[in-house]
Amino acid sequence: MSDVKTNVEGDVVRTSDSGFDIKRLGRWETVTVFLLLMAILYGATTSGSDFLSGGNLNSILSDMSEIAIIALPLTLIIVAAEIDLSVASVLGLTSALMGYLWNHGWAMEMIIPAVLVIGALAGALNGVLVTRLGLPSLAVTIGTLAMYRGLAYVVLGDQAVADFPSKFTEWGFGTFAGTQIPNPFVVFIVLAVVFFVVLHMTGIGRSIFAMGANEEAARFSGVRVKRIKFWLFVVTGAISALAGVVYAFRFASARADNGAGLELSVVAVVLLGGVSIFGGKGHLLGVICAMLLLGTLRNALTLNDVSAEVLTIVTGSLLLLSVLGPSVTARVREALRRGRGVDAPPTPTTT
Amino acid sequence: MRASRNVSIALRSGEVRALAGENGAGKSTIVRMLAGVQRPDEGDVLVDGEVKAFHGPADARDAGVAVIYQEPTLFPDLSIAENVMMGRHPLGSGRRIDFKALNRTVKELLDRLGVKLDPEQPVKGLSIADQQIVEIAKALSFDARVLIMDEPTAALSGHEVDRLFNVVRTLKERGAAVLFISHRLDEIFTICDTVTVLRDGEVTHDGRTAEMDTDELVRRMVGRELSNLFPKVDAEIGESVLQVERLTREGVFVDISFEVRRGEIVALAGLVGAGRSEVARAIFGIDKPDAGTVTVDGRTLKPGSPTGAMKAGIGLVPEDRRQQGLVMELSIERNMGLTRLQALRNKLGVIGMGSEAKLASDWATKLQLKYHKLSDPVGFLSGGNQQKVVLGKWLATSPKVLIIDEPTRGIDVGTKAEVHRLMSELAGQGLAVLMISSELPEVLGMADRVLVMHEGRIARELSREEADEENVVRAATGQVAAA
Amino acid sequence: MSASTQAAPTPAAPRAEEKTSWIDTVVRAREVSLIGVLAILVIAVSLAEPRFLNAQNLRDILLNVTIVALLAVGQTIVVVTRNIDLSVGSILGITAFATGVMFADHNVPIPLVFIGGILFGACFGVVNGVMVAYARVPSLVITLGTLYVIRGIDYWWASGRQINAADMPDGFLSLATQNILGFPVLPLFTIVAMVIVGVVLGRSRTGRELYAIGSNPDAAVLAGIRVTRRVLGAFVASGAIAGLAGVLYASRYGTLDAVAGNGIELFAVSAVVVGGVAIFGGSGTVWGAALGALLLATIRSALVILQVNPFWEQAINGALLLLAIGLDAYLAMRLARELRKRSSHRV
Amino acid sequence: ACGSTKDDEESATSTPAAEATTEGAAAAGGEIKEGLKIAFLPKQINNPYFTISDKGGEDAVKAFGGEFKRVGPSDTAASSQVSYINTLTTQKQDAIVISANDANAVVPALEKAKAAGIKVVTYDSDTAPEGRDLFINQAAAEDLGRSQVQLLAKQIGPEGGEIAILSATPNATNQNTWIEFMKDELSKPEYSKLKLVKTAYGNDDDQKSFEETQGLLQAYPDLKGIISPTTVGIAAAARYLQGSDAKGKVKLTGLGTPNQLRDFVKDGTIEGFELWDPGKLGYLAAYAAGALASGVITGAEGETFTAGDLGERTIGAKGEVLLGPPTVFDKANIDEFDF
Ligand SMILES: Nc1ncnc2c1ncn2[C@@H]1O[C@H](COP(=O)(O)OP(=O)(O)OP(=O)(O)O)[C@@H](O)[C@H]1O
Ligand SMILES: Nc1ncnc2c1ncn2[C@@H]1O[C@H](COP(=O)(O)OP(=O)(O)OP(=O)(O)O)[C@@H](O)[C@H]1O
Ligand SMILES: [Mg+2]
Ligand SMILES: [Mg+2]
Repeated sequence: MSDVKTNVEGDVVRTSDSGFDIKRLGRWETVTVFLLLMAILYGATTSGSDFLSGGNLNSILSDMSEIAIIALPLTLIIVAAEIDLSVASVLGLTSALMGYLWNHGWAMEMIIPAVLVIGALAGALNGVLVTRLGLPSLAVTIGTLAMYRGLAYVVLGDQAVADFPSKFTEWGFGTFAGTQIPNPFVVFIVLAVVFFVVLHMTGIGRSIFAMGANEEAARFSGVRVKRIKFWLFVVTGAISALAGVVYAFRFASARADNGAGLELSVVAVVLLGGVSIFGGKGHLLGVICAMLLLGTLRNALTLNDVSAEVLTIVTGSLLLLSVLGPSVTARVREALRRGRGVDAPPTPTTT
Repeated sequence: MRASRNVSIALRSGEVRALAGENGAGKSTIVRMLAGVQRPDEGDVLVDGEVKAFHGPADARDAGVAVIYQEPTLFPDLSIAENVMMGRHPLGSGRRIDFKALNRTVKELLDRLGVKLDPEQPVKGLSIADQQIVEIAKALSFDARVLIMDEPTAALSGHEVDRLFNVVRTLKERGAAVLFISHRLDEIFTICDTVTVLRDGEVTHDGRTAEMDTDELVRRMVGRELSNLFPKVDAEIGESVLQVERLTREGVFVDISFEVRRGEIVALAGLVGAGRSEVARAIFGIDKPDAGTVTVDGRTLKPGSPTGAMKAGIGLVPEDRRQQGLVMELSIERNMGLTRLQALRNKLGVIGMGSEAKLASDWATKLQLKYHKLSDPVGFLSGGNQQKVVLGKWLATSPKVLIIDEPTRGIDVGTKAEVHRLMSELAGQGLAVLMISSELPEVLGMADRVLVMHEGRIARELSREEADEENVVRAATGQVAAA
Repeated sequence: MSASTQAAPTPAAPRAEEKTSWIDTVVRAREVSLIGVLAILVIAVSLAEPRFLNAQNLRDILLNVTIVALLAVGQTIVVVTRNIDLSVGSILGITAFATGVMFADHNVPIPLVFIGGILFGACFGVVNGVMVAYARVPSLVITLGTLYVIRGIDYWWASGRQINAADMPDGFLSLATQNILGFPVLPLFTIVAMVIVGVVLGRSRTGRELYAIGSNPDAAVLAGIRVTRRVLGAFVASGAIAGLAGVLYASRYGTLDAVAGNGIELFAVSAVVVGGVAIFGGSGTVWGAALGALLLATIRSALVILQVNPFWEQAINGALLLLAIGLDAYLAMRLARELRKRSSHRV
Repeated sequence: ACGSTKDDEESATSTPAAEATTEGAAAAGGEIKEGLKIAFLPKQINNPYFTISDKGGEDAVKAFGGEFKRVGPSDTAASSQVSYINTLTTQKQDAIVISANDANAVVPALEKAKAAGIKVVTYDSDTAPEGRDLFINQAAAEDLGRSQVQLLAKQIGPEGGEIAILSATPNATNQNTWIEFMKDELSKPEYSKLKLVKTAYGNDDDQKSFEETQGLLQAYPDLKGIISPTTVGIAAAARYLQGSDAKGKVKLTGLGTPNQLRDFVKDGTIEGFELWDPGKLGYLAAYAAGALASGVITGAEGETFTAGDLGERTIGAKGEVLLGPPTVFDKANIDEFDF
């Protein structure tokens, strides 16, 4: 004789990180902003005048230029639940091409558009493989990561091209109209506005969030998933190429190994900005804060002669914090809310 | 907000108890608590009189409670056999899994259910119906003392339901206690001895099914008199809007040709697996057909382009709400806005502040949506209310043709009636409606014309007058040559 | 009566059987096709350059693949659970250095060094696992983070120190050079690890549960699988294997500083991908992963022996990786269409 | 071609060099000041070679009572040094002693530093002249390049044969210049029997270098000798040869540190290799920096300064100071060195 009785007062599970929850996102942004202020405070107090000097501000910003620029399109890609690890290699390839074309007597005014197109094509290849063949972008871009870097060496081999016209290189490390803002960073600011509008205020942006969260449902709502994804990769390629140009000018040098390994820092910045690696969640402001945070912190630490290895550790820890922070606080709140620790519904962990 | 309050349910061995209630009444929530997935804030679950604190599904299972959840919970990459016996594989020498034995056991189970499925076949690519069957096999494999089924029949068609009921009866004879949830009231009366009615998380009635009839049950669930379940008003039928010609997709359906006129509701009936959803998908451009054309108002659509179909004025309310209908993580308003992105742009080309919220709240009121905040993830809503959001987001596009696949799958009588009223209203306003449904009463009650599909072909076309249960069933089971 | 019919033959039946037979071939096909590609490659290259087949070269290929293949095996455990471990390169690096330190500063006996190395690696695995499994955060981010942190700790610890072959016992170094019946010793470690993991994943309940978790995490919870514990376990295993790889690295390359194994995680992941382990979990085998590693290593060695311009090597490597996964996807697509056409005979 | 092309750059580039020479005119004298802030910025902070050389630098700075400090990236990427240069500039160091990862990438930053009154000395690996005041040259690139060929030729013997080069990264400035001179040396009639078949790149990565060596031996079965002008490369190559049956048959020489290669020299894998004393290099660089920062010298050709134990040193053409000829290490002398 089996007999099951229930007498229950059930409260509904609120999956704490379900959905594009403004409040929670806001929370994480405020955290990054807070951390940023902390970093500045730290820098200011430990090495005051040096840190606050205009020249230093300048070097903070210019150090981040390429990372910041590439982080913009990559944010969109990751919100769309894809990833592009080949960005740094595209950067390398394009600056190598600049050197090559320059050596072959091209005019810089011709070279720049040319390499931007090449970058777009590189992105297009990623896009085709991901959208047409339906390959996982992680795998694809690991492949192109190797291939584009390889092509950079094919193009320029062991040469370093360093005789770019001074009017360009001077722009590269010059500052904007008397301010201490480096020219490359101005490029970033302009792009940032554009990308912000696109991601957060237009239909394309809405579609990107939707397909990031549930591609099939987006398709059933008439969102041109494949097309948008394809163009996201193209844009990312082109912007990475732009970053390549900036890089070549900023360092007055084109080499096949330009920007090697940069991709990890860029991904780190985007994720640190609170963008979900599963797609469908994120905010560009968060990413920008994260970028400034990373730059400021690294600078403040180097000013205090903290060694490179510790910097690596700091970068990593920040990244861990960026995901642990929200999740842990959420679960603590959950536990407090319902006196007895209830297992919150599992959030799938995906690659 | 509470999903269920102070509920007491007693399951006696050898008894099948129905748990009835509107969408969002709290049925699934109770199931989740009985299954140990969700911990009640107060109260306990007692098995054989003693209090059991379930810390997880495993505990519930060990206490002899087997559960079929509302949504299939299967492992697509693994074989049917492994899905059924996960974590309980028979072990051979050296604690290694004995796959032969595994497949044998599961084969027997499936035979008991009378379905011909290969245990070694991966669950990937099974139809919703077959997935549901695997779920049932899994629950049965426990020889549980308590079997809880949350809308197991939602995706099943007649004969599969009958098989399921036979199994339930044998279990019942063996002294198991069964809790059965369904929105198909006739099923409740067919299989259940007692019924607990739930409204807004509270028990409003607890009695024997023998002592009540459908109307009373409905009244207790909805809390009000419910007029006609199929309020079909005859709209005057206009010129043809949607023409489908010789549409073919190898292996799924073959030259499907029909038309739908203004103000007309055409039903696509047939057995699960007949390929009706696939026809819908092909018309809307989700899948590219191998041959044939779709024409709306004389404009032939570019195959395989949902955007094109939308522009032409087609809307599709898909069969699988959670996967295809909605982006569960996004808010109600974002989901509503998704089909109107172009229209929501202001002159600057950006989406104006709150324009989505406005759109959403308009439709929410029109459809009497039960919601907390429009900025809540749509996943917080119960099945029925989710369906309303899907309807809303398509009606917002003011389509010429609306394709609705399983309009009331997993939706309670109250909402069902509303949805039906809405459909005939829309038809009345000159909308052409193509309805796919596995529920015969719905088909007969709502359709002006019935197209019956059998194994990928249109077996027969029936006018409202000729359409009766027998004709449809015979056509659906291939007992008539294509008309 | 609610729905539309009485007893009727379910259309599923015939379809179902065809599906099975096909699916089976696909599943098996993966390893088979890898072996095929490998064979073609070897034949083609040795026709162009017979020396490719000489004992020394084959032994070298085996030795080169040893470490990446080992990492790939570990990576497979994690990837089937729908996770990824990018920190293996750093774990390998720091363990390799630890190995050096154990010999150079404390002259620990060789067997203990192996145990020590594995445990050392496992510790980092625990760190990853706890964060991923308990805090329930994406492993890609977590292990990207630990990739930095562990490497940083490594730099910090080594701080410019280099441990040379001279500081390590010959018995240990000779593992990399000696052969048993003409077969190099080092790869044996990988093979043993591969077989163990292979059997566990394929034929044990725990193993199958890992696949289940990767296939549908939510369902895994409902099925009463101890997801947290299993995922944690997977990361510990991957860490331990990376640790073992670190020890082997030390014995093979002799010179140890903080950059050992930098970026090797990408090779491991590539191998896994080429080996047909689904990045989104739920399917794939260690055999595939190991074959993938072997294929990539053979390609690299072929490029060298065919005297390809070094500047071209990397580009070709990348292109081939793309080709591999592209071809695989293409075949899968073709097969899906086949399936449909097949079932159409029924219609 | 429209706009700015390479051709119309040629003319422009010459100008900075011109200034460089003119400013040198004002000769100065005197002693190195106390308490100078001198910062060392190696290619890679955790590269053993630089650990040694910068140790030398530290000793020197202590000797003339300055403040020593050592910062640097942990990767060899061209750009990563720049942010360090910027911070050092911000910190208003008196002199920066740098070994450049990229001869050009660091120049703009260094020019900023110089503009801020900071003296810049390069060691081990030079930058473009406008980037620095002095370059401390471990050994004239020419000597190094040629002497390594001579060394190998001697080991291989008159009958000659195929040889290969195992370099660092394809972009390593000094390796590439040395290799140029090697090729030039090889073109001489007396080496007509030596045939350079391939230049492989081990990227100063132990594993890569090891496998590249492997590749060389597989691809060129009758290879007679390998030159590896990088400490990482030669060690890896030696270890591979030691384990393979090519040991002793294939001669190996190049640049390496005695501690690294002692065993290989003793067991005959390597007959002889060469290197300067990195410690002395750092030592000299530090003194040069001190002298510059105290205005003892300006960096003009012909000026002299005393570099502690190394005694009087003179600034040569193009602002270079030479450390002296490299030492050749072999069985006979290797035990006399410890670095
Ligand atoms: N994760 C959640 N967060 C917040 N509210 C929820 C959540 N899940 C369910 N609810 C709410 O709890 C109530 C009960 O939900 P439940 O799924 O039990 O209803 P139901 O009776 O199963 O409905 P249906 O018949 O459609 O399945 C509904 O109002 C629903 O909106
Ligand atoms: N029993 C089955 N076994 C295997 N595959 C099936 C089965 N039933 C359906 N399918 C797959 O799904 C396709 C159509 O099934 P589906 O159930 O979507 O059709 P339907 O008529 O829309 O049924 P419903 O809409 O009631 O689910 C078939 O062509 C087949 O690919
Ligand atoms: Mg429910
Ligand atoms: Mg269907």
